[in-house]
Order: sequence, then C-alpha cells, then structure tokens
Amino acid sequence: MADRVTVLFFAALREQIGQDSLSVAIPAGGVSVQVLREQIEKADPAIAQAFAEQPRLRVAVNQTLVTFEQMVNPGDEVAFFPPMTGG
Amino acid sequence: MADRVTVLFFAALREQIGQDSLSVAIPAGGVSVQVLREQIEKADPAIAQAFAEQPRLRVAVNQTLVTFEQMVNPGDEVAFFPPMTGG
Amino acid sequence: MSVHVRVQAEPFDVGVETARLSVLSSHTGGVGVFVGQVRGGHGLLAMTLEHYPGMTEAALNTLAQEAIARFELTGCTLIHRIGRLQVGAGIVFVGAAAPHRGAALTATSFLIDRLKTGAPFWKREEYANGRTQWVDARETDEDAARAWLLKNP
Amino acid sequence: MSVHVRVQAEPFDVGVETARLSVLSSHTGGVGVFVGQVRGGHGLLAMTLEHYPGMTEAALNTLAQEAIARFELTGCTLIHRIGRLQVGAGIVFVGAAAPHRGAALTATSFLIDRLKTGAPFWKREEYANGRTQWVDARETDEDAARAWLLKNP
Repeated sequence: MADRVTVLFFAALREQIGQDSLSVAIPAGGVSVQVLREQIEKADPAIAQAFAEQPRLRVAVNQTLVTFEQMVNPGDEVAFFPPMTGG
Repeated sequence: MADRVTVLFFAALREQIGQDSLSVAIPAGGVSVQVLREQIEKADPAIAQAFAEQPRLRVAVNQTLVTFEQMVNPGDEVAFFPPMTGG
Repeated sequence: MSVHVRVQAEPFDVGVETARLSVLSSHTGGVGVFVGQVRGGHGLLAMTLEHYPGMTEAALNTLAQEAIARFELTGCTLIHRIGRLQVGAGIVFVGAAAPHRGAALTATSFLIDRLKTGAPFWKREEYANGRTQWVDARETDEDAARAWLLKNP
Repeated sequence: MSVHVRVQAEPFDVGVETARLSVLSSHTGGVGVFVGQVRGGHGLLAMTLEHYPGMTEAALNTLAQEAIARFELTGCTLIHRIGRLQVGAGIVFVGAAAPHRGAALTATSFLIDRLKTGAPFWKREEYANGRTQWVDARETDEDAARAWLLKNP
C-alpha cells in the first residue's frame, strides 16, 4: 500500500465536490500542497471546478493554516475550504 | 423674604464644608456663578478653604454642568462638586 | 430604538440586561457590554458611591441619546450602582446593541469613557487600615472622554 | 491568567460566562463582552454553522493566547456555537477581564475581529423562500482582522 494523506473539504467546497474526505496516494518523500492540489484536480473534474470557482481557496495542513508552498508528508491531514466566516 | 437660591455640595466638598446644602439670598435680577461663589466664600471660611483646595471645582445650575460665567436666578439650584469619578 | 437608564443600590443582572438588549430588534447582530467592578489591591476593602439624584439620571440619559445620535444602534443601557460596594462587586453596566459589531463595541467604549467623567458620581475608598479617601479624577479618564470629541463617529 | 474556550451546539449563558470572568481575580476592574447573534432581514430564517473539529478549538486557543500576550488581562473567554441557529439566537460569546477598562474592551474587539476570519467556521443561510446560501467572507471583516497587525497593542 502506497503512502497516503487524508484530504478534507468543508462548507461550499464539500457540497460542490459531493464528498467530505479523500484518501490520496503521494510519494514517500512528500509533495507541496500545490502539487497535491493539481493531482486531485486532475483526478476529479468536480474538484477542479469547485476550486476554480473559489478564488480565495484556503488550505490547512494538520489543522494549521498554511500557504500552497507548504510540504505535505504521508500521514498528514490536508483540508481545503473557503474563507472562514465565523462570529 | 429675599430672593433665594439653593446651593448644594457633594463628595469631598460636602465633607470639608460640613453641610450638604445652603439657602442663599441673591439679587432679584440674578448673579453669575462666580459672584455667588465669592459671596458664599466670604460668608463661610470653611467654604473658602474647601474651594481653594479644589483646583478643578465643577458647578451645575439646575442639574446641568455650566461655566462660572453662567447666570443664576432666584429659585435656581446651584451645585458645587469635585471632578466626577463614576464608572 | 430603546434607551434604558437606571441608578440603583441593588446589584444588576448581566444576563438579564444583555438579553434585554439582544431581543430589542430582529435586526440586531451584536451586543457590546462593559461591566465595571471594584478592583482590589493596596488593602482596599470597599468603595462608597455618592451621586447627585436627578442630575445623575439626566446625565446618563443625555449620554445615551448622544450614543444613539452617533452610532447605528438598536438600543443601549446604562446602569450605575450607588452606596457601599465591596471589592469585586459590580459598579456599572454599559451595553449597546447594533446591527453590526463595530457600532456595538465602539458605542460601548464611548459610553463608559464618557460616563467616567460626565455623570455626577463620586467614589470614596475604604481601606483595611481604617483610612478613607475620595478618588481623584484621573487625567487619563478626562483625556479618554475628550478624545471622543475628535473621533468620527 | 485563565483562558476558557468552548465549541458547542447548546446556547451559552451570558450571565454565567461574564461572572466567570468577573471572579477570576480581585485585581479585575472591568469585563468587556461581545455577543454575536443571528441578524434577521431579507427573509432570513436561520443559519447553520459548520466547523472543522479539532482545528476550531486549536484556532480559538491560539487567538486567546495572542490576546493574553498583547493585552494586560486577567482572563478571556471564547465560546462559539455550531449547528442550526434561528434569527436572534446567540452565535458567539467573547469576553475579556482586565484590571483596566481599556485593555478589557480593546481585547474584546481584537478577539471578535480576529475570530471572524481566523477560525474555521462557515455559515450557510436559510431563507423563507427555501433558498440556502453560503455566506461570503466580507472584505471589511478581513480588513478588520488585518488592521490589528498594525496596531499596538
């Protein structure tokens, strides 16, 4: 079994994509968030469309907000979501 | 009976002067707060001393904060007090 | 638009007073509150709050009307206690309800800053060693009240 | 120094939460509070608050620690509700206790401004005509959060 990360979607993204989580195989040495993003966009047109419609896409790795340059390693939890609207 | 005003003292002034109110005769045409002040200072050394020790003396006529130039007429209520310290 | 002003010896109930502001209008999006209480330290036991009956209520109402003219509010509340209050006791409740949080919180700051030096209350402190002392008006409080003259809103 | 953070479906009790802040220290002179509630209008019936369990609590705790590092506080509280909330219902309770009122009120503003765009909550609106819609992040909210980067404290 390959090295994997868990990918989560929240809010409008979750609804558009039609699922709240994925398990994705990545290289053992890790990839950037940007590379992971392109990988899942290619694998699922619904993801590509949802991301394209969200110009201010946010990402968290292991529950910390990060930039798309951040490295992702096997076992990490990666969440994509729209800008937060609490309070 | 002459025309009169009621003079009130609050807080530290009330304690120093030893009374909380006075009835003071003034001319029927009224006087300024400043003239009233000098009149009651002359009449009672305790008032003169308490006012002298209060460099930021405040005055209200009919329950509205005013300056010492404000005119006071018979029947008015004049209150002297230190700066307010609410809240 | 609703203004609620009270001067009382009894404690106030923060839950009840905040709820009163919350339910004023379905257009309310936020309620700002400030509760002032007797701060301990240096052997302070209690404070006695003296006021000028009649003028106090008028001054608090004027302050509330100023807040309403200045900020987009759905209501505001000013409650001030009088008499002897021990360390930890609530002295003042200030609250403002508004469609948006900015107005609610700025109005709350405005009301407490102005109330400190703009309503006829005076505090006498009572210490464990028996000493009593009238609280001097702080320059910083007068500066905070004056600063609102330059702000907009 | 006490930090109290909760994420919950149940309503919060403003009286209980404010009292919790009031009694933290005898050196507390004031407690600032902000209560956010579902604002009605345009046929809105309710909102559903979604969040990212685990990250939410971490983000709120980080925010509380930032407030404590930045302001002279005796404690602060952040409570955020999740799930379906009708118009008028409380969404968020933010409170800060401090020796002086300035710190209490400024910290309260800081916490709610930062929470709006800095913790993983999302709102879906539900209208009387059956339409539902995810709330867009407002530029003004992002500006308010960023403005604190330039302020001192």
